[in-house]
Amino acid sequence: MPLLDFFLLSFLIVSAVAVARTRDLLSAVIIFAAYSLVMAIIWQMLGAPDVAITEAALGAGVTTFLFLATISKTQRLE
Amino acid sequence: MEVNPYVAVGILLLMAYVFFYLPAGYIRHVLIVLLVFIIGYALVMTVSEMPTFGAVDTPAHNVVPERYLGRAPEETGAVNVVTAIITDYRAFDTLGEVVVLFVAIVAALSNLKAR
Amino acid sequence: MEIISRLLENYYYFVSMVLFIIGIHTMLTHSNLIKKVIGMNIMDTSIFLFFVSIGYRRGGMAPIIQPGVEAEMYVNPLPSALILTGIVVAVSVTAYALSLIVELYKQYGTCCANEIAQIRAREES
Amino acid sequence: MKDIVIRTVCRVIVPFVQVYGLYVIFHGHLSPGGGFAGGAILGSSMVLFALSFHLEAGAQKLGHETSSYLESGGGIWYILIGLLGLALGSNFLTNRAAGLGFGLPGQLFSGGMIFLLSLGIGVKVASTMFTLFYNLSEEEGSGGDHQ
Repeated sequence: MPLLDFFLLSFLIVSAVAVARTRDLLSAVIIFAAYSLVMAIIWQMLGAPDVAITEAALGAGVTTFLFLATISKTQRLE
Repeated sequence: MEVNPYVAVGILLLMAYVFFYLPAGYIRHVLIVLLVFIIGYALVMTVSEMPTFGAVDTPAHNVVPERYLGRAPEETGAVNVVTAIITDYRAFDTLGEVVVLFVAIVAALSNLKAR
Repeated sequence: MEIISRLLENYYYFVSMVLFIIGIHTMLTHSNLIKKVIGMNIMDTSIFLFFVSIGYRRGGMAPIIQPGVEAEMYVNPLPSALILTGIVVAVSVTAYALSLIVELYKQYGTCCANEIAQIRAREES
Repeated sequence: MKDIVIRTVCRVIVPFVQVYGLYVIFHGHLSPGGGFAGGAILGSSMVLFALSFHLEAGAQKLGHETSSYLESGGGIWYILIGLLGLALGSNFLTNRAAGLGFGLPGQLFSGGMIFLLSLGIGVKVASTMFTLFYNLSEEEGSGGDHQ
């Protein structure tokens, strides 16, 4: 297993667990945006640059501000 | 590995019972952990029998990607093969996806503006 | 142990499996609805990672045709094209679920699924 | 939000983001990208404008009527280009096999109708994302008085 793959994949697992364990929803959404960005880097490494650029625009951008708009209209703490 | 079909139907029924009918509490938590262990066991068995990651002769590389990679520039004129697939070879699929976007926004607007 | 060596060989599949389990555990144990939607997104991305890593070929290039390169040198373009559809559908489903959550918060004043179930049981009785 | 730094930086940045989105849409058959990614970048630029100024200012730039027309028009544009292949004596949504191809592979005008289809998809995705964000973050009675 190459070293960069190991770091990125372990970052994915750690940030997924952190999303599940965080009580603050705003922190959870921001950690999820970082998760999506690392996922885009992994797809670039896997040879799928189309999926990487779409994930960086849709997953890390659009999903985050949809979640933020919802949290600003509902409660922030879980 | 052979999976008994009665076991599979039982897992699905357990999942539906836990997810829809069981109230929150101690028994629900125990059943959820049991369910997650069953799903994890099935996934481990599946992954351990998959073909090796990154191998040149995986079964996914059959005649269809060979055709797309070999003849996409002369048949569609696009150098990027992924764009050639989603807007030329499978353009009807993309039309369905446009309809999915339209249905999503119609559903969200009728939900938010209904009063 | 043969299974462990197979899992270490297929480490991308193993990581996508772990992410799927984390996502489904988040969906089943948390009662907050927004946290449930985030868990569903984690399950989505794990399945997308599984699909794209099936099409990978070691040392392969991105599927943009350059002259003089044989077809065996590129990775498989078909899972990328399918997953590109799946990402947009996932965003659509997320947007619809969030609009439902906003309406539920207007009706019941909370985002917790258990409290909503209690309020509905109290209203029915 | 009344921050002068954010307003000035967004006023400079938004045109470049939009030009990059159009580049990604029109070069979808030569480089990574395509309709979905470029449309998401265009919609994100409009959301950035609406967030940094006022939600009303974004609605003045792209109103509800215009947004719904763009959205329906993207889908109808896609179907019309599909029917063009049908009119030329071939199947629905074919371009180069129906005789619409022109140019050598690798040049900008080479993919037949691919970049027109990408334009339709991009306009539809951009207006969908902006409308979803606007309707999710709009306040109840005050007419979009955000923050």
